[in-house]
Amino acid sequence: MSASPPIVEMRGVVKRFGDLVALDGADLVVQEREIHALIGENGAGKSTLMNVLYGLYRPDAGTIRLRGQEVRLRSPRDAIASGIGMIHQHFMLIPPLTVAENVVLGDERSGPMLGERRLAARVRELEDRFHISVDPETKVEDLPLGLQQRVEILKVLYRGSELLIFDEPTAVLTPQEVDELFVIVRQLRDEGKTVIFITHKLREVFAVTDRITVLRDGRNAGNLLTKATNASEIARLMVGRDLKPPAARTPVQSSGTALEIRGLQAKSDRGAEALKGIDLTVNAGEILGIAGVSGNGQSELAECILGLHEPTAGTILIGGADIAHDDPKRTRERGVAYVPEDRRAEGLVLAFTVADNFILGKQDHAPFSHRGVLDSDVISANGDRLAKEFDVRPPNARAIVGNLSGGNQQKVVLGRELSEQPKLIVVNQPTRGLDIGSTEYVWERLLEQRARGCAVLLVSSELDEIRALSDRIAVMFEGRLVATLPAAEATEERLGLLMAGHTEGAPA
Amino acid sequence: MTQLQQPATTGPGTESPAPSVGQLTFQWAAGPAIPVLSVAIALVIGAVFVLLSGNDPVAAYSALVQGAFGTPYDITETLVSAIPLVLTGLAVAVAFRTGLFNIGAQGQLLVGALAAGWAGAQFATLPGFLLMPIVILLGITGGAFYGGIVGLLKALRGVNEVITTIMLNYTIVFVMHWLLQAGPMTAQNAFGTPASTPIGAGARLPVIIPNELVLFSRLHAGIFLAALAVVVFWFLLWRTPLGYQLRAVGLGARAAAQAGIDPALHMVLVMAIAGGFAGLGGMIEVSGVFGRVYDGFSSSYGFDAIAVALLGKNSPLGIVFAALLFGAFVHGGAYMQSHAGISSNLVAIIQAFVLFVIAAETLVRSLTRRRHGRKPVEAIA
Amino acid sequence: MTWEMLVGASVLAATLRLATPIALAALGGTMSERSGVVNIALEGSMLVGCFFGVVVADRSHNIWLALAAALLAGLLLAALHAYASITLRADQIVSGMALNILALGLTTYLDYEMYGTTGTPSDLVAVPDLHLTFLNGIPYVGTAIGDQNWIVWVGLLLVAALQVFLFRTVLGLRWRAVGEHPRAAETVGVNVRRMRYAAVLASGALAALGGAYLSLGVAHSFTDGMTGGRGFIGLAAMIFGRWTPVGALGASLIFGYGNALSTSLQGATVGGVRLPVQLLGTLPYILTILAVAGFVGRSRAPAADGLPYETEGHA
Amino acid sequence: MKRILAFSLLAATIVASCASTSTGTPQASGSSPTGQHLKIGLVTDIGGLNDKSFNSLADQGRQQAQAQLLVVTSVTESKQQADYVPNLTKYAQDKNDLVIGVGFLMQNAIWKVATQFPNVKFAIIDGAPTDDAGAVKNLPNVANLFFKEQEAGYIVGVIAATMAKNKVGAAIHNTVCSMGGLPIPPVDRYIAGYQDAVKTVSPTTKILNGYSQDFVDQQKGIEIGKSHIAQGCDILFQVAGGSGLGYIQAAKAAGVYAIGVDADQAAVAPGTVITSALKKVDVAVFQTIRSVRLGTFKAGDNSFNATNDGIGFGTVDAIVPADAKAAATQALADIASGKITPKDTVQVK
Repeated sequence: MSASPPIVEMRGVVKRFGDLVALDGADLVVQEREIHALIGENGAGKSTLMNVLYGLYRPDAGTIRLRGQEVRLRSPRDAIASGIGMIHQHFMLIPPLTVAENVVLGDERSGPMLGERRLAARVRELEDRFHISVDPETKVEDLPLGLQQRVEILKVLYRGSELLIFDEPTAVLTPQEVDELFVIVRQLRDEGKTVIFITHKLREVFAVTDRITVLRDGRNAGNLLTKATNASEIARLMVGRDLKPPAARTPVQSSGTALEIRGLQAKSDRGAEALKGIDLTVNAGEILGIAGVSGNGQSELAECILGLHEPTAGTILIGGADIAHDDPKRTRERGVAYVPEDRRAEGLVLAFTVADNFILGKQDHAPFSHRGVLDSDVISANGDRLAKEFDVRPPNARAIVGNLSGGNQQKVVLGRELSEQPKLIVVNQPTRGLDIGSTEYVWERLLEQRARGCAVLLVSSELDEIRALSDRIAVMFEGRLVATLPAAEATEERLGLLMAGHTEGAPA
Repeated sequence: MTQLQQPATTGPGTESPAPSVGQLTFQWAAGPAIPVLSVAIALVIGAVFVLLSGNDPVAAYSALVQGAFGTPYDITETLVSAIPLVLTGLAVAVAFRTGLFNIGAQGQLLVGALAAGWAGAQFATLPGFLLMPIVILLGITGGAFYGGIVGLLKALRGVNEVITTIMLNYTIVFVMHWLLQAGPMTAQNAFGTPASTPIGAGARLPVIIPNELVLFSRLHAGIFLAALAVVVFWFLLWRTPLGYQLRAVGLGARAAAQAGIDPALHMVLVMAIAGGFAGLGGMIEVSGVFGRVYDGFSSSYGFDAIAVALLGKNSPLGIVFAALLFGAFVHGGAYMQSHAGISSNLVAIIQAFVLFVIAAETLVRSLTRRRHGRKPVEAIA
Repeated sequence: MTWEMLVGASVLAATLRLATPIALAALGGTMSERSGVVNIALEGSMLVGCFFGVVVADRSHNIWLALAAALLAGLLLAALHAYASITLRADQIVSGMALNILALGLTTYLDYEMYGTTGTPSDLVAVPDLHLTFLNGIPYVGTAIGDQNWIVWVGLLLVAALQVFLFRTVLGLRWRAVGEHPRAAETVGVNVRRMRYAAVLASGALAALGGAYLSLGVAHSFTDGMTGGRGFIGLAAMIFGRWTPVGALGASLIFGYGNALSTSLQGATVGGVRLPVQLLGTLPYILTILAVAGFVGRSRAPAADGLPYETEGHA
Repeated sequence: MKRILAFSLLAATIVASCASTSTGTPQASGSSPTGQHLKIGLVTDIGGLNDKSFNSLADQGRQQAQAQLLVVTSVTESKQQADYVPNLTKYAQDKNDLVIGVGFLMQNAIWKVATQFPNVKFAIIDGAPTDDAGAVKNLPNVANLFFKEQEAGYIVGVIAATMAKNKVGAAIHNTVCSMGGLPIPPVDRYIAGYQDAVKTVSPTTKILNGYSQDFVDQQKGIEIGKSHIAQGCDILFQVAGGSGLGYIQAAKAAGVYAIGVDADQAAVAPGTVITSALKKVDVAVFQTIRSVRLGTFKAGDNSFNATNDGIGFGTVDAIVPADAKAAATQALADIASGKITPKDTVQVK
């Protein structure tokens, strides 16, 4: 390996955003034909470092060498020309365009006219070569997230990249999809490509990578050979401390049905059958996990309960009353809380202050308003109290929520939703994109609610999360609940098969 | 259930928030320094135009200022010009706050004026304490009705409010021609000025400055209504749950929806409220200035209002200042023409540059923000 | 009221004539917003197009120079908008409003200075009508399209060409990509800023062609504010047409038809009652509202429409 | 400002003694060279100076007075109807000797301001002071300058009817037409006189009328014009300001004839515009200013009509036959002598 210079050698990279130092002299050395993990908590500087390598950010200091040659990457164009490709965490895809159009965009190689059919053929060829399958003529907005990621990979391969950067690629994938991704990644290495794999999930590091660089606070915290290390060592390097063991579950304390759904059907926004007859119950003091690949109807289920989505048939009973056709306001009046999937668009009004977000939905009744007038003293006192109670940082209720980190934004959502002793909480992907610390925090809070006797419907595509929190686990596939298991019987393998629609012969 | 204008997102992340039509979130809270600077820059650019036209900029501007504020009479006239702009400015701003672009203040003002003018003439014999509330109420209701149509079409049929407001502005112009030229409201008066029957004395807003103080001042009690409207605007938006809901819908429609705030309902509400402000403006012009509805009496209040709202950053005080500035341009501009011989169209050019520099102010703002280190939200991961 | 008044060949001919300036403005709006820049200065671009086209026609007596001047004027106004909204990342609505006011003030001012007492000269060179003599014998069609102005045909061609351009060419793909997701476009090497500049400039020139149609093709003169809000109606047609050239044309035709009816129905009676001429004037507007509410409903703007874009590298 | 004043003074002194030759204006010989300079203010209505119609004509009258009489004048354009009162008031406050308001839209405004400034003279074009209730209240300091538009309309109607009847040139369909901006009285009086003449001179001639619903939009005028021409009309009389220019353009494009309005519009389209119905606002303004100068200012109604050259017809194109022109001249004389009284309400709508 020492014979040829490393394909990437970044030394002493510094990047500042105003007063914030995102990278503080970070190094990264990647050898050719290896799968290299770049690991660290959120905010450690992983993405910033990769954006520097990809030409999106210009470093304030430091050097970049590619195969020994010092380069200055001024734009993604430079990076692409140097054989670097990036599979972005937030897909850089254009929803109304087709797969083929997305793949070739910017490098169409077809003269002035597009020639859709020719493009499609060219993309198919590429797919065959790398064993990646997705219909080139479908619009990206009609694809599930797992397939959208393949489009991202195709984009990079189409440009002949030698070095592929995967930025948190598994966040939105099912276990099966993750496995398929790993197959693809290994195939890429075998075809001679080099892969940088950004993640904060230790399991993935051990499953697929050859070598590891750990970042913490914009600096290198360790460079390791995957074979020669273990999970706790990496975790310690990442977090700078030992991790707490997952909270132990106490048995279900109370009984009584909090939510009962019978024969629920609904169409998706595009008019497809999204829910094809859902039956489930959630008891007080119980967490029911809904596992499944995104896009199998989980979001519609959650939204139907809340009243954001109109069911076409079926009943949703809370306290004996059918709320299937109630609007969110009336549903919430029955003690239903909701932690939505996309906290930035759905959970929060980003331009509002923390205090104002804490009263969203509660603004029109006491104690926050009296006779149609807001009580600003109560609102700000409430803001200070909840910000403290839910550990929002900075602990300033007058801060604009859009400026907070993802974890703190989620704390604001939780603070609002959990502070009024709800009877049922519908939670959708509560820890997506959060770092380990914030994830721990969210989990603790949910378990606290359960302990209080609240029913929790937890929708998540993170199996770790489902298994760590749920008392029972229901698996959703194509608009149906294909199985409901006690948590103890739900092995990762079994859940994975169920999520992929294999209901028969699933090993217990 | 409700259609939202939020862009569709692919993965879990979305574009970092950026100001858009619906999200003019900036406020005068940052202080009036930048708008004042913008006006100054615009005046300098305007001066170049005056020079190019072969005139003396100093003479032009001193005439402009003198015309607008030179005598107590001029000051009261500048205020009279500003009053309708305050009301229509509020009408544009309140809709902006809920994420809607209300180009329709013009039409809403006219409907309010027609409704008020009709009531004022129909019940002309009623005493003021009865008639005035009726006229005010009808003005507001008329505007609210016309604005409400826009909200309803948006809520029920998803029709973009820009289309409806533009079309309704034109529609009312022709309806007004009919009503006042050959229709049910047409007055039988000498030489056929197209106008409605005069409103009763009880529907007139009295002049509030006695002749002993300012001779012949027209400044009428409408200024109190305008001031009240500004307070109502502020109170509504920042001190009531409804205002909170309107702002929440404007800044995050989906978040509002899941919290039980129905965006469609609030779009209807806010357009009716906007129309109410504009309609009150129309009523004030009829009751305070004209005493009847003249055909085409407002050629541009509703359009200037967009500039006023934008210049005033959709904030109550900002709108008042912007309306005063535009009122000064209107009244002072006439004097500039008669005394400095400078075309009144140069005033329009200067107004344009004021707005343009205000728009470009975002640059100044973003530069200062960058320096204070507000990092891009997605920069860290 | 007769069928002739509703669907006669001359009504169709008038529809085309009245729709053309709207369609050109809508086309301009479509091109700009497809790239993600809201351009409400279309009205202003039209108006300066009207005016400077006439000025150069008067000075040069060369119709090509006059047309070029019209387009250039619209383009320059749009360039100001592009600079404000792309480079300065200014609020696009505010900038557009400002430029509309500027265009009106400037043209009115210059018109008075240059042609104040006399009006624009009567012997202006003009864009001629295209007489399709071979259609003369054909009933209906001959009247409907046989004597339309050249710019009407150019406008129709542009609709087709731009439809193909946006949806069938490489550049069109990038154009739309920039309007939907500028970051994504930039990460694959598309120059967002350059694309948006091109789009805004093109929109100004297209709107100005609509202006030139009015002053050089139709009126053969200039009067203050002669665009009469057509730029705004074009904006509505763009939205109604779902941000596609063909859709914009369709919307403009509906509007133009309403306008043609308000002429052809003058003097008509319904059930013995004469239609008040003033109310006929509302036809195009009400027809448009009904059309939008009736069979189009909601339409989706390009996702990044109106959002200033910040190139990452400068962060 | 001073520069402008100084220049106009100089110009006024030089020109004041010269005899005027333009537009048949009576000579300014009556002005006293030793008198004080009078201050005159002119307020346009919302049409503005650029309307190429009565505001523009009024301003020409003002400029002519500035050039020929010992007066200092200025003009203010009104941007909104609400500006009329302050614009008139400012001139009165600034001690102008005469303040002229242009247009019937200012009737109430002139009443308001003139009652407040009884020592300032006012004049209003196309109207009379009208109180808040809409009643005409003549004031001792206000001159009401009226025009008999129907007389001007009648005279050009005689030309149109004669040509249509005799099928002169392109006028072969025996059909004449007119277009107003909106059906409001000052517009309709022109059209009424025009139609009255056609019915009188050539009862068989078909008459069409329409409205562009606008005073600015040229394309709307063109569309009405095309529609009229398609119905056989070959003499088009416009009463619609800027929109009317489009009506003339439609005639020009089709090779038929048009008749201008207010000002002499022969230059708009030579060969197309066969004549114009004149409403000599410039003359009225000039004469009113002069009457103040001479001390002959007459409050109350001042009618400008056929008898005092207040209305008339403009340049007659070569295509118009001598008999038509003679008939028009005769009609003018007959109206002046009272033999003919043109109708003032529209018959063919």
